[in-house]
Parts: sequence; C-alpha cells; structure tokens
Amino acid sequence: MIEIPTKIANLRLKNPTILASGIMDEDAGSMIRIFKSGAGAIVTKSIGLKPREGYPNPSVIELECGLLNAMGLPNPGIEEFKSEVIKLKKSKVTVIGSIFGSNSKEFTVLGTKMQDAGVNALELNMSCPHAKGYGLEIGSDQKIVEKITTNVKSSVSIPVFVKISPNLTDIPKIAQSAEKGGADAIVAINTVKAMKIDIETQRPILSNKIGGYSGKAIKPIGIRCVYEIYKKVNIPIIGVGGINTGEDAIEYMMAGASAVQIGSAIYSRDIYVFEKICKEIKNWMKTNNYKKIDELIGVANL
Amino acid sequence: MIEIPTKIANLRLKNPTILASGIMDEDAGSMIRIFKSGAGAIVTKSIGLKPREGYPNPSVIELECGLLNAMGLPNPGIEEFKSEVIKLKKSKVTVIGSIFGSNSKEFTVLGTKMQDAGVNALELNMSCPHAKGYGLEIGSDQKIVEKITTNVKSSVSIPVFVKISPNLTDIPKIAQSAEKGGADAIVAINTVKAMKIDIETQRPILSNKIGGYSGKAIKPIGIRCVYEIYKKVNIPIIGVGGINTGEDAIEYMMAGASAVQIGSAIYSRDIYVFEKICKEIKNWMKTNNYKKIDELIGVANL
Amino acid sequence: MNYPLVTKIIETKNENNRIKTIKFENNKKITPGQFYMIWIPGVDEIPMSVSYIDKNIIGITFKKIGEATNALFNLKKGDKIGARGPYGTGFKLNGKKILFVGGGTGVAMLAPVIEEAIKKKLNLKVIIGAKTKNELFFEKRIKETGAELFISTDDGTYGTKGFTTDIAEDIIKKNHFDLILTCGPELMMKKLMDISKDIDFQASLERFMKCGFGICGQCCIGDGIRVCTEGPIFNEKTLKKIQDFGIFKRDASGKKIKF
Amino acid sequence: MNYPLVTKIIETKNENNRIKTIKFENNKKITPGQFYMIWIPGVDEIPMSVSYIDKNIIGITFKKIGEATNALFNLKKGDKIGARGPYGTGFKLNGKKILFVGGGTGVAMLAPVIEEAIKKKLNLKVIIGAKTKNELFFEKRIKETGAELFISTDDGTYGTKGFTTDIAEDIIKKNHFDLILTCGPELMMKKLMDISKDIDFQASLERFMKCGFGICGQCCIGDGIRVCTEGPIFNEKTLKKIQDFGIFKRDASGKKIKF
Ligand SMILES: Cc1cc2nc3c(=O)[nH]c(=O)nc-3n(C[C@H](O)[C@H](O)[C@H](O)COP(=O)(O)OP(=O)(O)OC[C@H]3O[C@@H](n4cnc5c(N)ncnc54)[C@H](O)[C@@H]3O)c2cc1C
Ligand SMILES: Cc1cc2nc3c(=O)[nH]c(=O)nc-3n(C[C@H](O)[C@H](O)[C@H](O)COP(=O)(O)OP(=O)(O)OC[C@H]3O[C@@H](n4cnc5c(N)ncnc54)[C@H](O)[C@@H]3O)c2cc1C
Ligand SMILES: Cc1cc2nc3c(=O)[nH]c(=O)nc-3n(C[C@H](O)[C@H](O)[C@H](O)COP(=O)(O)O)c2cc1C
Ligand SMILES: Cc1cc2nc3c(=O)[nH]c(=O)nc-3n(C[C@H](O)[C@H](O)[C@H](O)COP(=O)(O)O)c2cc1C
Ligand code: FES
Ligand code: FES
Repeated sequence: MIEIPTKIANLRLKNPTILASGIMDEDAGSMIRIFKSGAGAIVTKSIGLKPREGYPNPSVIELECGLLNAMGLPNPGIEEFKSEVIKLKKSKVTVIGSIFGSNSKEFTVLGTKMQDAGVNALELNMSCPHAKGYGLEIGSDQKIVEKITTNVKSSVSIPVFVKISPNLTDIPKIAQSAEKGGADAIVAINTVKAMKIDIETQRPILSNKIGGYSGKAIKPIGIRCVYEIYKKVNIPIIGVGGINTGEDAIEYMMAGASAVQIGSAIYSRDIYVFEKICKEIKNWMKTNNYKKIDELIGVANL
Repeated sequence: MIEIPTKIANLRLKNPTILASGIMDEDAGSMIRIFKSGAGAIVTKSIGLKPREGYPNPSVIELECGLLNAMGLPNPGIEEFKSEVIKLKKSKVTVIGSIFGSNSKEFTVLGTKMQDAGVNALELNMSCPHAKGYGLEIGSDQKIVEKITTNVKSSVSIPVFVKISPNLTDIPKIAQSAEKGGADAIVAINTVKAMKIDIETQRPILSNKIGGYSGKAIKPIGIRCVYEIYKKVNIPIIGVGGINTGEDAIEYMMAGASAVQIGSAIYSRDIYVFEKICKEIKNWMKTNNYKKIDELIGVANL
Repeated sequence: MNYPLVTKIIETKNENNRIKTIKFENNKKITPGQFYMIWIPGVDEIPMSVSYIDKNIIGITFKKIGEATNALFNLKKGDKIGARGPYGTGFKLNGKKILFVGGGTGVAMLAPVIEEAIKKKLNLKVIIGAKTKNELFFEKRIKETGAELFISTDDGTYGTKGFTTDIAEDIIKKNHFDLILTCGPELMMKKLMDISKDIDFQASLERFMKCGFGICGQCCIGDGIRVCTEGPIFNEKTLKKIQDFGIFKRDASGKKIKF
Repeated sequence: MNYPLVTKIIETKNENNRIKTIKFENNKKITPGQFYMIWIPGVDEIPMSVSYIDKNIIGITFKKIGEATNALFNLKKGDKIGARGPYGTGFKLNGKKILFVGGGTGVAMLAPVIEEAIKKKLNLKVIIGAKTKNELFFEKRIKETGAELFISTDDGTYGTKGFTTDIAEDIIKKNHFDLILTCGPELMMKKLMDISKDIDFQASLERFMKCGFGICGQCCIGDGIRVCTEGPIFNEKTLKKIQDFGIFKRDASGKKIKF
C-alpha cells in the first residue's frame, strides 16, 4: 500500500492536502468536518486583531474558469477566534493559523496569540490582493516581508509559513526575503488580482470592484510561481492555486511543492475533495511505480 | 444602423477589433486575409533587428482554459519584413507594426524602419514574458519604459502605442511611464507568465519551460489591468486578453478600453472572429440603445 | 453558473406598508424552500426565499429592515436586479397531514409550499403570526388555497392574542400530524420543535450568507453544515445535532450573536 | 485538446537504414493525409503524417535528417512520445481512376490512402521514386495491395532511371485519370501539376509548423492559407492561387527560403 504522509518543517501531516485559508474555515465545526473528511491539515481563515465584517456582497462569484472574491478579510478577531482553535485542538485537528496585520507588531501579537490558542503552525498572509493596508500591500516589499517574518519567528516556537502573492514582478525575491527572515516554508500562491464587469449593469460586480481570482484558471500561474521559487529558496514550498485533481497536485509537486492547499475545488468537488485527491495521487503513484511522495518533489526542475 | 468606427490617437479604424500581435501575422497574405475578413486593424508579429528562429517546439499548446506559448519572438528581422509591410500597404490594410528590442536605440531604429516601410502606427512590445533581454525585462522598469517611448516618439511621426505586461506589481505605474514618454496609447495586456508541467514526462511541456498564458482564462486579469490603468492615464487604452465575444469586448470598453485586440479567439472562433464580434457588439448596442461606441468607454469606472 | 442573471422587475406589490413582493422572470425549476441571492446593484446582495412560483415568473417577498431591503423596497417595475440561484434544499412533503407554522416574514416562503401541498391534496392546517395586525400578510392568499388558517398576533390586534406556538401546542394536542413545516424567528422554531415531539419536523434557517454556493463558510452551523447548500431546510434529526440552533448565529465577521 | 497525449511506442520497424516506422496507440478517427505533432520530450515537436492506420494503432514513417528525427530514430519500443492530432484535411478520393505519385518520404503518407483506394475498389496506378535504391521503401507494402506500381531512382540503381515525373508524363499520355494524388518534394509536385493539365489534382504540402492548430501563423502560404488546418492537402484550384507553391517556403523565423 502506498502511504502519503508528509512533513513540512517539523509539522507532520497525514497527507499533503491542506485546506486553503478562507474556505469554510471560520468556525471549528467546518474545520473539524473537513479534517475528518480527509484533509491533512487546515489553514484557518486569516485572522486579524479586531473583528472585521469584510466587504458588502457580492463578495464572491463564479466566472467561466474560476472564482472571483473580495471578502475583505472578514473575521471575528483573534480574541473571539481563540475559542474555535481550542475546539479544534480538542478534536486533534492539525491546524495552521493564518494571520494578517498591517505591520510587524500586529503580526507578532497575532502570532503569539494563535500559538497560545494551540495552532500547530502559523501562516502569515502577506498576499491578499484586495484589502487596503494589508496583504499584498505589505507582501510586495522585500524589507517588510523579511522584517515581519523575523519578528514573528523570534516570538513563537511553532513553524512559520509565509503566503505570497502572484501579483508581483519578481516573486522569487519576495520568497527569498521570507526565507531570510527565517520562514519555515513558502505558501504560493494567493489569488490573482482580477475583475469582472457586469455589462448589463455597467459596473464591477464585486462591491470592492477588484478581487482575487482562484480556481482552475490560475493553476498555470501557480505552477510557474512554485517552479520559480523552488529554484531560489531552500525551504519547502506549499503549492496552492487551482488544484482540482490528484494530477494537479502532482504537477505542483513536480514543480517543487512539498504539500498542497486546496480551496476553490471544494465547490467543484465538495468537501470530500481531499480524500478524492489523495486517492488519485496514490493511484497515480501506483501506476507510475512511486513509493514515496518525496520522489516527486521538484523533479520537473531540469 | 449602428456603426462602430473608432479612432485611437489619429489612427482611424473601421471598427474597434484589432488582430493582436503574434497570431497569424508574420506574412502579408495572412494579414490581408484577416483584415478583409473583418479586423479593424492588424498588429504585426513583433519584429526585431535580426532574424530569430524562436524557441524549439513545443512552443504553443492548449490548456484547460486558454493557450500557453513561448514562441521566443521568432521573426525574419526588419529588413526582410519590410516587404510584407509594403504588400500590406498596397492592399490598404491598416497596420500597426509591433517591434521589440533590448534598448532604446534598437527600438528607435526599428521604429523608423517600420515607419519607412509604411505602417500606420507602432506598438512597442515591452511585455513579452519569456524572451531573455527583451519584453518584460525592459517593460518592468519605469525609467527604461519612459526613455524608450520618448526616443521612439521623437524619431517617428506616426502614433506610438506601448504594450505592457500584467506580470507587474504595479501596472498603472508602467502605463504612466509610457504616457510620460509620449505614448499615444497603452495596449494591455500581453500574456500572463505561466507554466504547464507534463506529469507523464515530468517536465515543463514548453521547450522554454515558462510561457505566456492567453485566452479566456486571462480575461478577468486583463479587465482589471485596463480598469486600473484607465484611472491613472489620460491616453486611450487598447484592451487585450481573452476576448472571445462581443460581450467580452464591451466589458473591456466599460473598463476603459477604446479598442480591443483579439488573438487566441482565432482558434476558438476562427479568423471570422472579428466580423462575429463586431456583429455582437452592434446587436448589444442596439438592444441597449447605444448609438456610439464612445458612450461605453470607461463607464464602469464608478 | 453562480453569477447573477440581471433581469428587470416585471411586477411589484406592497403586501403591507413594510412588506413588498417583487416578481421577475425565471426559467429554472424551483422547489419551495429554495432561495436566490438577490443583487441590488451598488447596494448589496442578499438571500431571499422564493415566495411565488409561477411558470416563468417567480417572486420574493421581503420586509424593509436595513439598507438592502430598503433599496429593494424602492425599486419599481422595469428596474434591474440580479438573481442567482436557486440555492439550497427545498421542503419535502412526506406526509399526509401537515401543519405549517409561519412567523413574521417566514410566512413568505411557506406560501408556495402550502400551495403545493394543496395541489397534492394533502390535509393541512396553517398557523401564521405577526407582532401586530399591520404586519400580517398573505392571509388572503393562504385562505384562497382552502387551507384551514389560524392567525395570532403578539398584541392581539388580530386573530388570537399570543404566539404561533401557543396555537400550535393546542392544535397538536387535538390533531394527528405527520409533519410540521416552519419558517420564522429561530426561537419560535426551536420552541415548535420541542412541542412537536416525535412528529416529523422541517424548519428553514437563516444565517448570514456571502457565496450561497458552499465555499465561503460564512453560513456554517453545528459541525460545519452549510445552511446555503445543505440547508436552509433541515429536519429535526439534523437540527437536534446542531448545537447552535436557537442559541446563536454569526454576524458578517463570524462573531457569535446570541438569539 | 491541443495537448500531446503521452504514449508508449508499441512497435518500431526500420524501413531502410535512414527510414523508420514507429507505431503507437490511437483511438481517434483518421483520414489518410492527416498528420500529428509528435513530441520527443526534451528535443522537439515535429509534424508527421500518418503512414499506418490500423484499428487502435497508427504509425509514422520518417527519415533521419536532423536533431528531432535522429532522436526519434533512436527511440525503442516502450519509450514515451507525445502525440497531438490528427490535424489538417485528408485526401479526397473523388474519382475512379487514380494516379498516385510519391517522392522520397512522401511515399510514407501515400501508403494508407493507396490502401484505402484499393479497399474502395478504385482503379489505381502508383509511381514512387527515390534518389537511389537504398532510399526506397514501402515497395513491398504497395505491391501487396495489388496496385500497379512504377518505380524510379534518380541514379537508375533501381527501376526506371530518372524522376517520378518522367514516368508520370508517360503514363498520363497513355491513360485516362480522374485524379492525381501526390506527396514529395515540392518542385516535383509543382512539375506534376503542370503535367496533370486538367486532371483533378491533390498535393500534400510541407511547411514549418509550430502550433498545428491554426493560430501561430507559422505555416501560412499564399493569401494567408494555413497549411496545418486548411491543408496540408490542397487541390489544384487552391494550389494555382498560392503564389508560393514551388517557389519558396519559410524557415522557423519566417524568412523566405527558395526551393
Ligand atoms: C436563506 C434565507 C432566506 C431569506 N428569505 C427572506 C425572505 O424571503 N424575506 C425576507 O424579508 N427576508 C429573508 N431573509 C432575510 C434577509 O436576507 C435579510 O433580512 C436581509 O439580508 C437584510 O438585509 P438589509 O441590508 O436590509 O439589512 P441589514 O441592516 O444589512 O441587516 C439586518 C439583518 O439582516 C441579516 N442580513 C443582512 N445581510 C445578510 C445576508 N447577506 N445574509 C443573511 N442575512 C443577512 C442580518 O441578520 C442582519 O443583522 C432570508 C435570509 C436567508 C438566509
Ligand atoms: C504536415 C507535415 C507532414 C510531414 N510528414 C512527414 C513524414 O511523414 N515523414 C517524414 O520523414 N517527414 C515528414 N515531415 C517533415 C518533418 O516534419 C521534418 O523532416 C522534421 O521536422 C525534421 O526535423 P529535424 O529536427 O529532424 O530536422 P532539422 O534539422 O531540425 O530540420 C530539417 C528541416 O526539417 C524541416 N522542419 C524542422 N522542423 C519542422 C517543423 N516543426 N515543421 C515542419 N518542418 C520542420 C525544415 O524544413 C528543416 O529545414 C512532415 C512535415 C509536415 C509539415
Ligand atoms: C472565498 C475565498 C476566500 C479566501 N480568503 C483567504 C484568506 O482569508 N486568506 C488567505 O490567505 N487566502 C484566502 N483565499 C485564497 C486561498 O487560500 C487560495 O490561496 C486561493 O483561493 C487559490 O487556491 P484555489 O484555486 O485552490 O482556491 C481565499 C480564497 C477564496 C476563494
Ligand atoms: C502564439 C502567440 C504569439 C504571440 N506573440 C506575440 C508577439 O510577438 N508580440 C506581442 O506583443 N504579443 C504576442 N502575443 C500576445 C498576444 O498579442 C496577446 O497579448 C495575448 O495573447 C492575449 O490576448 P488573447 O487572449 O486574445 O490571445 C502572442 C500570443 C500568442 C498566443
Ligand atoms: S454562504 Fe458561503 S458557504 Fe454558505
Ligand atoms: S502551424 Fe501554427 S498556424 Fe499552422
């Protein structure tokens, strides 16, 4: 039997499929459900210091080849969210706490609180493409990325992952800044900045106008980013973006990903997508005579 | 009857649909054919100083939601290409000469030669995502973009368009540099940097590994870029990326485009796509009580 | 595709001075109990149950309570709205003798399932309630179906004074029912579930919604059940497992709000 | 989808010391005359006409001339290649008396259409030619079909000394033909078209190809005709309008190369 356990930094996962941040991960119930239905780990919704309602609707819609969202980082704030993490830990869920802030201090406070609540690792969201003062606005500056990573790392003991954006001229540089700051892994990619104008009403359909594009349309962009980053950093990469099948996950691994995150596919293949993808990965490995997932990582980097 | 003539700088087009650079535009025969079959103008393949064979095959393939290519700027060189332009002019084709170079001097020489051969306007390709030393490598530097534009502008008298890339952290800034340099219009977007790994053979399928993503998958990215640029420049914008239907073209116009270019849709709707799209635009305008295309431009910029 | 179809309002009707019905074209099959995400361009997009199901026309009936519903209230025939859906599960009419209990705007989405039950020649009784006489609506519509109708108002300005649950308790004692279907304030529905004992029970829940198609997680309750896709109609089996039912909901930020 | 299907070579056969056949699985319908883009991973992707059409297996037959064909030549049973297609138009067997003229590797793609013509019980004569005896191939295969076969070699080491066109000129004088089908060096085909006068004529053209599905423009001839999609088989009507036919082709850069 082929088994596919995975390790990122010192975080052990039963399999390499992780629930991406922002999809059915605001409440403990959902996260436990998805973990039980097959995910190797769960990344929480990105959490900030204070409650945020996010943007008015429409905040997420479907396009021809993917989804477009501008949720606006809605979250109940770290104080309220702690109780969800505590429940998760009671249910032995492997959980990665995603946090966002506008500066290094906010990230550090959030990171410490998440660690105290019990998460197994942190994911620093420096890549949300549509929230003023957060996300990409921070994640496009090499110095800021390095500084935030360094400060968070020095105040927590759990692994720290940095999630970066595809909306950058030079993505590997930002990954390198995170690595310099001591990141234990890079998560790539967040959504691609995009927009849909509804021609009947002559306006952008999202209330925030610009949003983030996810789903199968962005897979070739994500693969390219992971491939480019793999050549430039020595820490593991977690691949995200448009993964729908086991083959998609394998493609990310061949590009250099040690594990993958899955978001939008929950819509196309429901919450059982993790189990399905793991099965497809195993079947592919069997057919192609692979025993361990590590044998696949980065092989396409010729 | 609704008519849709368009003007970009002082370039008059019978309609706003233009053949994008790199698609069936290396020889006069194709360009005349496409012009006759309905395009308002033709952009030539990007031409350099010397002949280039481009990258070995595979250089273009189809993905789930679009095309991926890394042609590598194949072209016969400006000297040989002149004769094609001369033929085009004999057939009264409205033609925009696309050129690429590695510095301002090359662009100026090319621009002058193109003008001498008879093109109606120039398109400076500063956005090819996969050719070392050309394209995006130049088009990501504000100063270089401005300088090249200024120099070309001062050595030709025809309108000069600058084609920019979506693979940038701050796209409007580059558009503004082109505007400062005196560009008569911005063309956005070129292809999105992307990659496909063939998992059966465990290697990137393109010989150049990384390529440019076009077709319907990238439309939401193109719309966003045009929308962002429209807010920041006062020159016209020509929208490109994933346009397949009249509705797609109208969406670009509402985002801020004065005209559109069409490339990959030649595959999905054949070379008659220009005529088809013009018809769809007119039908939509009729249904929605529009008389002139100008009434649509930028209306979604609330 | 989960993208709003922009359509023109073809009819509006004020049900009372705070409740209005808007009708628009639709050519999708709808099960009573399902809802649409209604986009009011430039304002908001909100979930609305279907209150009228005609051949190619459906209606929504809503109360003016905040920005979106106020904006919707001011729209006229010919104005454009967007609609995506239908979403969610519908009611299942599995039973012969059915009790319907609607409170407040909950009555809106019960009307079509009552009409369907009548068409299927089922035996039904209906209870509707409101705070006060002026807020009642659909009385005539339900009566016209021929269903036996009971009405309560909290302040006694019309019908029986008190709550729908008071009437329900009484009727349930005196009659046999196979099934109870309800939509209204969650505390009312919770109480009704307690009253209903071992009668089959289906209730329509409301939670804050963003995507409507099961991805954002905004509407999750209990052990990660999505009201938008796995609901909004739940039976008593599921409801009993949902710890949040009648206890709390979440606001747009995900913060818990006690009922 | 225009994406190579990676498949294992199931059979290889050396036709002579520079020409080889490779067979692989295929479950698409193919008309003789169509081609595939054959991907040799890490090397190149090149157009190759189909030379064998069996139920679920097809073959390509090629000459070792450069990097890609050399790499292909060295592949063995079980090795992986990619194949996308079939592309282009096929031959149209509209006629009863048909003359086939193949020169060089052009013979490879004529074989399946000859076999098809035999199946259809058409009346056919075949001329094949090569520079010299060692370069001939498919003589036996064509003979086995029962078709009347004429052979020429430039140097006279086998068959008639001279060109296929010499034989053709002679046969055409003496016989009536409805149709001539040809594949080979372009100058040969051009000459043959001149000889054929008003006999229907179809020739298979070769141009540098990149996409194969009509988008890159690399293979365009004449007034923008795409050899990959509108060809590679053209009839005399079209060929007469194509100014480039027999005059020049373009290299990978688009530069004209005279024949
Ligand atoms: C499945 C479903 C079906 C519904 N059907 C009907 C109906 O048929 N008739 C009717 O009158 N009402 C219905 N509602 C409730 C209706 O959606 C809210 O009253 C409406 O969204 C209020 O918006 P507002 O901007 O006017 O009020 P606001 O002032 O913005 O909000 C008032 C309250 O409305 C609720 N609300 C606001 N936005 C949303 C949202 N996106 N999703 C869910 N709740 C929200 C919140 O509880 C909020 O506190 C339904 C709700 C759901 C979930
Ligand atoms: C529709 C079509 C069908 C063909 N069928 C056959 C066949 O059945 N048997 C056969 O032996 N040959 C066939 N060819 C020719 C074959 O594709 C070339 O011989 C082969 O590509 C040479 O590649 P190379 O790398 O070995 O040679 P190189 O040394 O790279 O090139 C030698 C010559 O081959 C041609 N060539 C190279 N690459 C391509 C390309 N991508 N597209 C077109 N021509 C190219 C050029 O004329 C070049 O000058 C066909 C060509 C076309 C267009
Ligand atoms: C509705 C939605 C909400 C998201 N919210 C967040 C978020 O809060 N934090 C974050 O880092 N990424 C967020 N993302 C991005 C995803 O985590 C992921 O990077 C992206 O969707 C690409 O993966 P996919 O194609 O599998 O969805 C969100 C994506 C979607 C679709
Ligand atoms: C095969 C191919 C070749 C291209 N070559 C060029 C080129 O030489 N110069 C250029 O500026 N853009 C080139 N492009 C980009 C297109 O002009 C256009 O910007 C892009 O394809 C997006 O438009 P589309 O989605 O309509 O194809 C090429 C695109 C394709 C698909
Ligand atoms: S509203 Fe998004 S999951 Fe239900
Ligand atoms: S090979 Fe690209 S158009 Fe024919």
